[in-house]
Amino acid sequence: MFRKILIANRGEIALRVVRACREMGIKSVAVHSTADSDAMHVRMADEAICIGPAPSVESYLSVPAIISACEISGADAIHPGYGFLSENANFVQIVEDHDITFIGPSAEHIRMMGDKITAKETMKALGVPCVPGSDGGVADLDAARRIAGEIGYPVIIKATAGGGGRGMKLARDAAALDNAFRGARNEAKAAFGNDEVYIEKYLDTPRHIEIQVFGDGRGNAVHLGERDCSLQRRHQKVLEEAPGPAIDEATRARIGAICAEAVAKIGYRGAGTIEFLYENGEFFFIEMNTRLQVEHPVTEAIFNVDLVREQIRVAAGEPLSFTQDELRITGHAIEVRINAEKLPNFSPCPGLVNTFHAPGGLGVRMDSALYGGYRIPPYYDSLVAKLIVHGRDRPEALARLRRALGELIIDGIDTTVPLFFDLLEEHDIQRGDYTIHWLEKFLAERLAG
Amino acid sequence: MFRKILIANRGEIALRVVRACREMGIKSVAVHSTADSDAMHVRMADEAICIGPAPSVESYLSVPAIISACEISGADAIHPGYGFLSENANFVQIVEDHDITFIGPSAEHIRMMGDKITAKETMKALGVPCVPGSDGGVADLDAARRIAGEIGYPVIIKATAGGGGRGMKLARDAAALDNAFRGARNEAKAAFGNDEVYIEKYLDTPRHIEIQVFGDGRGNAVHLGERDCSLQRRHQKVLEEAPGPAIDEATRARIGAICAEAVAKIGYRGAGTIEFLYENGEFFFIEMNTRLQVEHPVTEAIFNVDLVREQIRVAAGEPLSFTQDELRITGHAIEVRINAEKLPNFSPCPGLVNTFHAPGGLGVRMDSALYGGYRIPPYYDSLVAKLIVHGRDRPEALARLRRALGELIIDGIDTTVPLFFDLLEEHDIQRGDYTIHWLEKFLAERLAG
Amino acid sequence: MSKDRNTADVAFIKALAELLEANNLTEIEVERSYDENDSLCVRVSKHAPQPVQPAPAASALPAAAAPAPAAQAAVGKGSGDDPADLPGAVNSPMVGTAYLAAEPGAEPFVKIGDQVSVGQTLMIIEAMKTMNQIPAPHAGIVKRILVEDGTPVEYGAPLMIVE
Amino acid sequence: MSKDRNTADVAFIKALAELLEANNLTEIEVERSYDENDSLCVRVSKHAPQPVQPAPAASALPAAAAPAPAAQAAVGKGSGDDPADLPGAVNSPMVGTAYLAAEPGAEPFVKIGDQVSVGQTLMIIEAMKTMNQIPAPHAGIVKRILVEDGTPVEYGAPLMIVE
Repeated sequence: MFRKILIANRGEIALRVVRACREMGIKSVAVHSTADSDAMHVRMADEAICIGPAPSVESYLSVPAIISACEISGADAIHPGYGFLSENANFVQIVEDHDITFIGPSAEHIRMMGDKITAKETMKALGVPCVPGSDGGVADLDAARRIAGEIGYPVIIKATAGGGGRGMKLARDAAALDNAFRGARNEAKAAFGNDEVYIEKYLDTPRHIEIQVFGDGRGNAVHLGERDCSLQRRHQKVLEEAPGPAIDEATRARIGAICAEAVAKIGYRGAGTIEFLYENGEFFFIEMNTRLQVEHPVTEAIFNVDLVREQIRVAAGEPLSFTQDELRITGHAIEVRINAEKLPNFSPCPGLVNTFHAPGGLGVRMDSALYGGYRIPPYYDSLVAKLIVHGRDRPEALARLRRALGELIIDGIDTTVPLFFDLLEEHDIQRGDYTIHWLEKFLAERLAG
Repeated sequence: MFRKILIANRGEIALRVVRACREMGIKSVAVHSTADSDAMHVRMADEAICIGPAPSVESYLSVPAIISACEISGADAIHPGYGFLSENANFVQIVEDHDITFIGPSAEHIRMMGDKITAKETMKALGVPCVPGSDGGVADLDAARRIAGEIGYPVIIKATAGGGGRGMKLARDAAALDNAFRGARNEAKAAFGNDEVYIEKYLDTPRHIEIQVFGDGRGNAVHLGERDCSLQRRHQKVLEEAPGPAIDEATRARIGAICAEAVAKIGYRGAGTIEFLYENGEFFFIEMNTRLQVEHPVTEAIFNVDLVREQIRVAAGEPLSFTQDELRITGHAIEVRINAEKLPNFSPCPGLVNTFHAPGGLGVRMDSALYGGYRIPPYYDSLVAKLIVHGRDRPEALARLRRALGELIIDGIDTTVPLFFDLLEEHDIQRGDYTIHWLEKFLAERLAG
Repeated sequence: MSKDRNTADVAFIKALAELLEANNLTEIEVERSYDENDSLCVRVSKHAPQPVQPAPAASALPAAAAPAPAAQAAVGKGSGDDPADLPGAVNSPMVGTAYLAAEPGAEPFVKIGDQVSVGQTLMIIEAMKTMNQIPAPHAGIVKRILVEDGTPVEYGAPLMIVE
Repeated sequence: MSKDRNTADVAFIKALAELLEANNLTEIEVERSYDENDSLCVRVSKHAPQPVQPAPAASALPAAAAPAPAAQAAVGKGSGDDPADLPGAVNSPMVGTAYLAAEPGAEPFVKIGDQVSVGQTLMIIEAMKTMNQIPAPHAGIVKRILVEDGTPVEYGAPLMIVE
């Protein structure tokens, strides 16, 4: 096992890793920018090293600074957390070249999943369901008709060279296809000088469902069910839960097994998340995240496992500490992301936290690097706390969430807490009836009203 | 279901009940003495009523004040917490005479278990194993020999009229019986003017094992396994855990079934705890507590149930929300009682808490009525926080306990936290190898050393 | 002359400041009379950047916690400057329901402006179906009656001002 | 006359303000009677630049949390009055290992008392197997060398004082 782990991150996730290290008897090294000298992860770690000035690019994203910090502290492994360098294959390569263990998958797997096209091709070959489409340019209207008929309406026609919504047309049925196809080509030609288009199945009201997987790097892997992360604003997850309200046991077992087999086959090592759009009982692969997710605690809650401990064990060459059979779901868990942002516009709101009081009692977990008297620096992202509740069932978890939010005190700055009180009043949320469009629509209506 | 519950208690347990009420959508009424105007339970409850001056006997123990508070607030039920009036049968009778529901068992059952002799006779008749003995005075040495032979050595001979250790003699074997019997009679005669003595089996190195039971008041009951509460100082529990390190699944199932059947047979309602001494695989009944225990959270952790919610449900006439089959143990939980006491003498240490920072992260629960700036009044007991950790197994729970204790900040007063760091260093604690005498011996040795 | 004095004073105060610093004090206060019309008072202080728990803590908690104020008000205890602290206040010795007259419709025990003697019944507080007479703890004039007939009162709540 | 006094008073208050600053005080209060109809009351105070973290919290947190100070010290950053803030300080532009000479056993780049010119190499910091020359940011005399040969330095850690 490692003697000392350097944590190449900050905030609550750095603290999360420090906690796991503590419990495993491994020394931890915090790195930090000059803006984070007073940060909780710095205070809690066994050692702390200032690696650069406030801007991330010169500190938390600086590969030389982090490798140097590793060398001078004598750390034998690096935990990257999420974000920053966690999915940077070049960084992983450099880490390994310095004979330091990277706590995560191989550079090769990170690279593979970092490229959207390679990722999709790999997953498709591994039997993971992907969004059906033309697999490349569609020559003419006849081909378009044939392909659309095969994959089923609605379909979307997109410019191969495109982006930003230009050269993109929706066809809800065969009657609409001709116009959509011609329109997309014309727009593509005008916008990109290239009229090649491709066709994909269009999903109207999907959910964002992701499967947590774990591989030992030697061909064994398990899945830990799904998380429903459909509640998003501008592609940022806001509230996540597990199990997914729309997923039953058979569905979970089926897609879980596909995902576990896929990552086993490629010899994947460590934690990973395979993200899907889910509609009408079907899963469509979006991407794979080759790291710990922000929302991993909901999975930890319902399976009573420590995913960071497991990451560290597997990186040190130990086998998985659980088999698929031992992984049983108990109850329901919900996480809310509390950001230092002012509603209704979610404008960042750094500053001094006068008082911080965490909620307590049964089924409440708080992951936060806040403390009373801490000044949130303006340089980094606005996530300041994750509140995770666990109950026997979904209604109990929702009631507990409301109760815990009522106890939480973050005084001095604005946070997104009021949003969650509002969400808890919504019938759709209470019934778990939402898609990836629900939150944006809700927020737009509230702004309009 | 109740509309409004009055909580006839203070401190962390009052807060515990407020939290359950919140999650169930029931209004809560805090009562408090003048010394507790700023207490957390007062701040958190929906309503608060001052019922008397600082001394408990004129406030938290004042039946008229509490009944009046119930009447003026319109509460339809009273939760007594633990301690104070929670096991006062007369109070329960008065509450019910005022058409208020007492959240707990009937006055009759409280009275039955409140009297040690009746309790033992009842339990014996219900098939619960008790300390074997002579069941009354032993006429002469021959009778003493016969009885001691039946129950097995060592035995202890006690004055029927006795108390305080006088007229009490231990006989480790048959050879020692004659002297012990005569000595006990002589001492009894001299001390109490009555030489009648009785004989009981003597337990050298027992553990304190208690079984959590729950009845619906209509003849159904379940058990929720055991807690090992052997670590005690002056009969005050200091650290509790579940499952018990010395109890295996078969033993749990056997004693649990006996306890559940016993309380089912008498139609017991609500939460109860049957306390045993446990030695060499045998259980010996001590007493039954007809209320929630301080250490109930360890049971909540491993069964993922909310015992206070269950108490409220059952008191409102609802059935138990779980069957015996549904109650499955997940992992291991430990609670430590953090008292405002100065080591090594455990002298009470009330005062101003400048900073309070609760530990967070996976598997950590904090039940505490502390907050930064709170002044602990000197009038009540010194328990100020309960830290409960839950892990996949006992080693993980122990590691998590150490980690969480390291994060906890209660600045301004002395607490018993350092004791727990010391305990965690002990091999016996690490291996779960301790009896009811272990802690006293450990403390005596440390004071001597 | 004033100039000279100023210089002397500054030197004196400087000495005090250095004393403060050298001895790790937080405050020195001096009153000095040089003669009848010539005196000097100086306070030199240096605060550790600590003492106080920031006020927001105290105020933040109840605000974020519970809608207690309404409930508090309902049981007859006003906020603000507490009449219970006024001289002449008669505070409730128990929690219960206050009655200003012996029975509904009857004359109240006392009215504002009444002269009352020690031990005279001011009102009744019902607790657990028992009517408890509240006697005047001291003689005086009834200046204010702070509870309404039939309303609940907490322990220690101010009932009347008798001065 | 009033003009004169004003001038004198302003000078007096200015002196107090300077005293406050020089002695790190937070407050000076003076009442001065020059004669019966001539008196002056002054209070000069200076509050911490921001609503400071209450000291108990600040001190309680690291104490309860982690034995970080040792680690901090090990990577070459002293506590107390920080040399990094001194005029003439040369602070480390990166995290790495400091070397005072080009190779083991060689003469150090500079010694205490040396006159250095802008751009002259003061030491080397190794980061990721790369030797980075640290140039003097300004000319002057090397007053102090704050790191030992072969020891780790953090970003921003003071390396030398060149004045």
